[in-house]
Amino acid sequence: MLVETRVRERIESGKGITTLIFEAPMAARPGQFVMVWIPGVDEIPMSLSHIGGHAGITVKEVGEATLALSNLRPGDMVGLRGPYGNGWKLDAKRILAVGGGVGMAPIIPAVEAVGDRGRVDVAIGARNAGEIIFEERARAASSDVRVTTDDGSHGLKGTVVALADAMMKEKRYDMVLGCGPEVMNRFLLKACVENNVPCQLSLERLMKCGSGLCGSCVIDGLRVCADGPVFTGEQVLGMKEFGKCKRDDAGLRVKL
Amino acid sequence: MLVETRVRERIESGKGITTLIFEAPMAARPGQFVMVWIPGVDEIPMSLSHIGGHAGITVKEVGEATLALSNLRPGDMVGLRGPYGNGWKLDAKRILAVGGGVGMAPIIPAVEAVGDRGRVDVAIGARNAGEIIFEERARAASSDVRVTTDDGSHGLKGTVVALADAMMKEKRYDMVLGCGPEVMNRFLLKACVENNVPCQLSLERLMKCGSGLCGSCVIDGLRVCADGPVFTGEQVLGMKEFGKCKRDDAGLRVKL
Amino acid sequence: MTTLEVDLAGIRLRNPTLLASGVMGETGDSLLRVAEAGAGGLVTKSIGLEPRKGYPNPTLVELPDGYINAMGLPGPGIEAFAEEMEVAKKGNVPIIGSLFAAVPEDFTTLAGKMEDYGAAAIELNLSCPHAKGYGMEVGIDPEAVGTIITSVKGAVTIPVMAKLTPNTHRLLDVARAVEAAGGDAIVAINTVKAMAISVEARRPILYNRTGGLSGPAVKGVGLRCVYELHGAVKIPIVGVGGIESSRDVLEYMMAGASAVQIGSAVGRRGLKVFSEICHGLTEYMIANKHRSLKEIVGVAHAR
Amino acid sequence: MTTLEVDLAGIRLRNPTLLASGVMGETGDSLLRVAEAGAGGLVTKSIGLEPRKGYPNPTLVELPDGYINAMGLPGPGIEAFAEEMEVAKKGNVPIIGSLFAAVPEDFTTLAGKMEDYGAAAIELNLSCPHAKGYGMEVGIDPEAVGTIITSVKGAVTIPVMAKLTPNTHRLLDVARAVEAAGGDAIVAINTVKAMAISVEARRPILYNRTGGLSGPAVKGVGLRCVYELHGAVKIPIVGVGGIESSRDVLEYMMAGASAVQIGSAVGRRGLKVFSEICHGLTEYMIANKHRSLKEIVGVAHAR
Ligand SMILES: Cc1cc2nc3c(=O)[nH]c(=O)nc-3n(C[C@H](O)[C@H](O)[C@H](O)COP(=O)(O)OP(=O)(O)OC[C@H]3O[C@@H](n4cnc5c(N)ncnc54)[C@H](O)[C@@H]3O)c2cc1C
Ligand SMILES: Cc1cc2nc3c(=O)[nH]c(=O)nc-3n(C[C@H](O)[C@H](O)[C@H](O)COP(=O)(O)OP(=O)(O)OC[C@H]3O[C@@H](n4cnc5c(N)ncnc54)[C@H](O)[C@@H]3O)c2cc1C
Ligand SMILES: Cc1cc2nc3c(=O)[nH]c(=O)nc-3n(C[C@H](O)[C@H](O)[C@H](O)COP(=O)(O)O)c2cc1C
Ligand SMILES: Cc1cc2nc3c(=O)[nH]c(=O)nc-3n(C[C@H](O)[C@H](O)[C@H](O)COP(=O)(O)O)c2cc1C
Ligand code: FES
Ligand code: FES
Repeated sequence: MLVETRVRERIESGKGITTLIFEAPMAARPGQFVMVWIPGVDEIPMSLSHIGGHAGITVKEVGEATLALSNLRPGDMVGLRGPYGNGWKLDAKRILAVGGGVGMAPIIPAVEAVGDRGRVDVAIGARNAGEIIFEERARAASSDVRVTTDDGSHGLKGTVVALADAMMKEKRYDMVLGCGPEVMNRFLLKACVENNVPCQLSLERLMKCGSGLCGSCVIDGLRVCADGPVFTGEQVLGMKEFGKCKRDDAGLRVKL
Repeated sequence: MLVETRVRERIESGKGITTLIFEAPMAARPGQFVMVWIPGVDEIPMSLSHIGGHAGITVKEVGEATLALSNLRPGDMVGLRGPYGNGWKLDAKRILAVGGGVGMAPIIPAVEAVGDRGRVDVAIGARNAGEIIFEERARAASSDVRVTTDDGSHGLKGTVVALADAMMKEKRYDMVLGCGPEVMNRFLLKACVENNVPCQLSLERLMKCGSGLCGSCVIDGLRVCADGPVFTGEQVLGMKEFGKCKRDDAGLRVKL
Repeated sequence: MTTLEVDLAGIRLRNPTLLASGVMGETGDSLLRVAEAGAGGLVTKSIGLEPRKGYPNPTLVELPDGYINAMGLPGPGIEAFAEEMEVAKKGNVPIIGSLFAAVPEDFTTLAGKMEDYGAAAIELNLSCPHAKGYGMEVGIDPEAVGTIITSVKGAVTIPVMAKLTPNTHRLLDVARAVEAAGGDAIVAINTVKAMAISVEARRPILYNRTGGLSGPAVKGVGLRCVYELHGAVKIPIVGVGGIESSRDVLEYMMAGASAVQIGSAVGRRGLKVFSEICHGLTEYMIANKHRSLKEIVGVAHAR
Repeated sequence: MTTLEVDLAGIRLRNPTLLASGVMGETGDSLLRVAEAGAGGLVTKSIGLEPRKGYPNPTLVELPDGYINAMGLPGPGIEAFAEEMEVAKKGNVPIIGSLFAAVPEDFTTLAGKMEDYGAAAIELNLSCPHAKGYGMEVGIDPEAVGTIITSVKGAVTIPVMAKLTPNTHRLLDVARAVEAAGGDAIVAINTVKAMAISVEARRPILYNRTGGLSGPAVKGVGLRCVYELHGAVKIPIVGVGGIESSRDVLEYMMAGASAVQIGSAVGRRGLKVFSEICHGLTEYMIANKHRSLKEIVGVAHAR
């Protein structure tokens, strides 16, 4: 059901990364997403970076729709439908949450939902300092938050996967949550397998209906919108298409 | 919404008066009714004489549909929709419930719902002993149950309105509930006015939709199905058509 | 002060919510009650030449999101309807006389009487999906419809509206024929032809087997018809189908409706639906600084 | 043992529930998954000659009782669909290739390829309400439909089914044309043309403005069409529209459907809908001592 709502607050969370808080509330589980309609432009999937009281999303400018979203101002109207998808399972005892760039958007509500600073550690990575988001929210909810940037402009220099790998070797975790570009997810999965830690990864594919009908978002036979976006490491290991190819608007295979 | 159900129990409650208990439960207020579909025959309104656990109705044979209903046997199928209508208001302190013939059907759940033997008295009337129904249920729920028949074959000889009038003169009531043939309702209303006791009367008119749409059941502008079937004495006093005329299938006025 | 007044083919309505035909529209007193409940105008039950009993029960199926009905056009006939009109007129809102017939001459006769009784306009039911020989059986043929409109227009001085069916791919052709023949407004939609089956009884539930679907289930269909009609004809459009809230009314008006009708919601929401909708409309107008509802009619067509 | 097996125009289905076209039907893996979830057969997304992106988003509106969609027939085109069929066939259930085209020759080309790919039957989409030049724009004309069926029948040896639209008063004429031209089955219904409007945005929500209504909202319309079709043609009928439970399937079969398709429920109820329905059907057959579902097809027509 489409909820017509307005932008209540606009926060520049990083370079080219904008958080929009809406008037409408949204009861959702961490890791779920909404389809965001920008009238006259497009309707695209966005993870909920804020849930409960007011729905919020955090958008990185990559094309026409994300640019239009980023340029919205308080009072501007959007349509939201959802929440869709399964969300994270958070019942593990010691969790490591790993977010790459705007991949922190679905990660941060999970970190906050754990509700115990000692039970969840966070590894945040991005290309540079400007693209590190939600570090403070993470520090408020976790007692071990570490940051990397590709260029070393903030935190450690290196990739977030290398950081996560080191943390897995240093401490004992029984679950890793990961979200970022597919290449990051791929290496994170590899590291988890090597360290023998189960993981959940939030994946992305082209979405049209968002409701499990059209099949445009499938990876192998699994619909990212309805069967995901969060998949277990085992599920992802079984995916022939993961890290290799995706489908375009016509359903044709495109190399990643 | 149509509930397809089956007859669970068939009880001969009186001469030409049959109670059918159905498999389906029905959460309803006393005084509400259902539309009963007898496949291949008709769909007619019937007060709920039993509510809660299993829905039950009590039907008097007067024509084709009531005959078909009366002949149903356990296992036979009917469709029920409802409950419809407003039901009785039972918040008065001392209630006199007056049922004429099968008019006891919507009265008896009200008597039972009062839940205090001392708060509700019952006057039951019919043409003869065979048509007196629910006397035992009434005695179980009220400490003052009196009976009249036109021919004196059971209880006092006389009309139930005369009995109710006498009871109103003998005791103090602050509400009368009445249901019976329209002529009985008319005289009962008169008696209540004379004795200065407020009343509620359950009325009948030809029903098609049962849902407040078609307008076939109107008395003046009031829909018996949606605005009634229970009306206050004041409402009934304001009705030009009450006791005088009704509408036929074509909406034409017919004298009563 | 905010006003909800609208003009519909020259008729001034205190608000855009009309009672739809077939709902509480058979007797004068019930029409009067709907006026008192706040409706901006009343459409009568579709009236024919003779009294008709309609179909035996079941005539209505209740669904989670609407109804399927096959009443079979019961009604007292045009002669007896005179006294009902007398009573209904006390409501002091315009009354639109809905009529059904099989041939142009009968429509003409009926329309003349309705005008005599004081109807503010005529609505021709060219769209009932379940009465043999009437309604949609004539309403899908642009030529036949044109002839009916021409005849009726020749017989009365009040506006003549045509109520059309969505059960055809020729809706716009029929509407253009109405406009070309001088019709004053299009009313859309009547019910969508449908059916309900009882698994236990192994038979259709309605006596007439098929009936017409109404209520929220058909709102999207009505909106689509009104939107398409707005692009196809210049005469005003009255939107009907699944309206239960002020938001529904706004959607219909944005799609192109100058006024709306409300049927099933009278059963599903009760008579208070008229005043609740008007309240919501007023709030919307104040919040959006509109002086007249006319300002929003058809705005969904702009790009 | 109770069996849910049915025969549809010579195709044996392990149960009467087919996946409807357009839902999870664009890729081989997703079709395979629906087979694994328990569907008796699979209908592919409607495939055309060339790859098509479909319409930009929004392409779907969610309603309490259904969806309105205007995907715009996206798809990889018939050439690229070969590899998807290879994968889908691993599900070991019959695959019905749905096709869309504007002219008979293109339908013929497409059907020939689908047969080569191993489709058990062809379903001609003569009914999509929202793709310009395709679907219902050709599917409302009995003559044009007859020509298409004749051509396709001449080009393939597998059964050819025609999927028809409820958005016309000529449904039965079109169905009779299908039968006369040698068509093997009728599939009904495709979606009902509809629209949704956003009051805040003051515009239609769908990019394409209009779309097709599906889900429980249209069940009564689908039942009516199947019931009427059963009285009009002798070839088997496949019922589609709003099916979410075994009771819905029974209603469709009693109305005259030999098999059914399930679309929206995959979104609303999840893939488990196939196995849940089959479970319910088995229970019904045991309780009512049926040996074959054939025994209930059309029973609602008896009086
Ligand atoms: C479940 C889910 C949750 C998401 N959450 C967020 C979020 O919280 N914040 C955020 O900024 N983005 C998120 N995205 C990605 C976002 O939806 C896309 O970036 C957006 O659709 C791009 O639209 P556009 O018109 O701006 O770019 P386009 O012009 O469509 O494309 C620009 C570039 O982005 C790529 N792209 C387009 N769509 C997608 C897609 N769905 N997935 C991956 N790459 C795509 C294109 O290939 C191209 O390289 C999410 C995607 C999914 C599926
Ligand atoms: C709200 C309501 C509750 C009712 N509750 C009961 C009940 O609990 N038990 C019961 O036995 N009956 C009840 N009735 C009356 C019952 O519905 C009718 O007796 C029945 O519809 C008659 O149908 P028939 O085909 O058997 O008779 P018909 O052949 O239709 O008519 C036989 C006779 O009954 C009269 N009649 C028909 N319909 C009605 C009607 N709706 N109201 C009054 N008279 C009618 C006819 O004028 C005729 O004289 C109720 C009616 C209403 C409106
Ligand atoms: C019980 C019932 C009776 C109706 N009778 C008529 C009628 O006599 N003439 C007519 O033109 N439309 C009739 N209709 C159709 C309504 O006027 C209206 O077009 C339709 O129900 C859609 O609007 P809604 O969804 O608000 O009900 C009837 C509808 C219902 C539910
Ligand atoms: C998202 C979506 C896409 C569809 N695409 C097609 C299609 O490509 N071809 C077709 O014949 N029908 C298509 N349909 C119609 C369905 O096959 C089906 O006829 C209709 O949705 C009614 O069934 P349902 O209520 O079970 O969904 C589509 C329906 C939906 C919801
Ligand atoms: S976006 Fe349509 S199935 Fe996932
Ligand atoms: S029976 Fe239809 S309004 Fe009461």
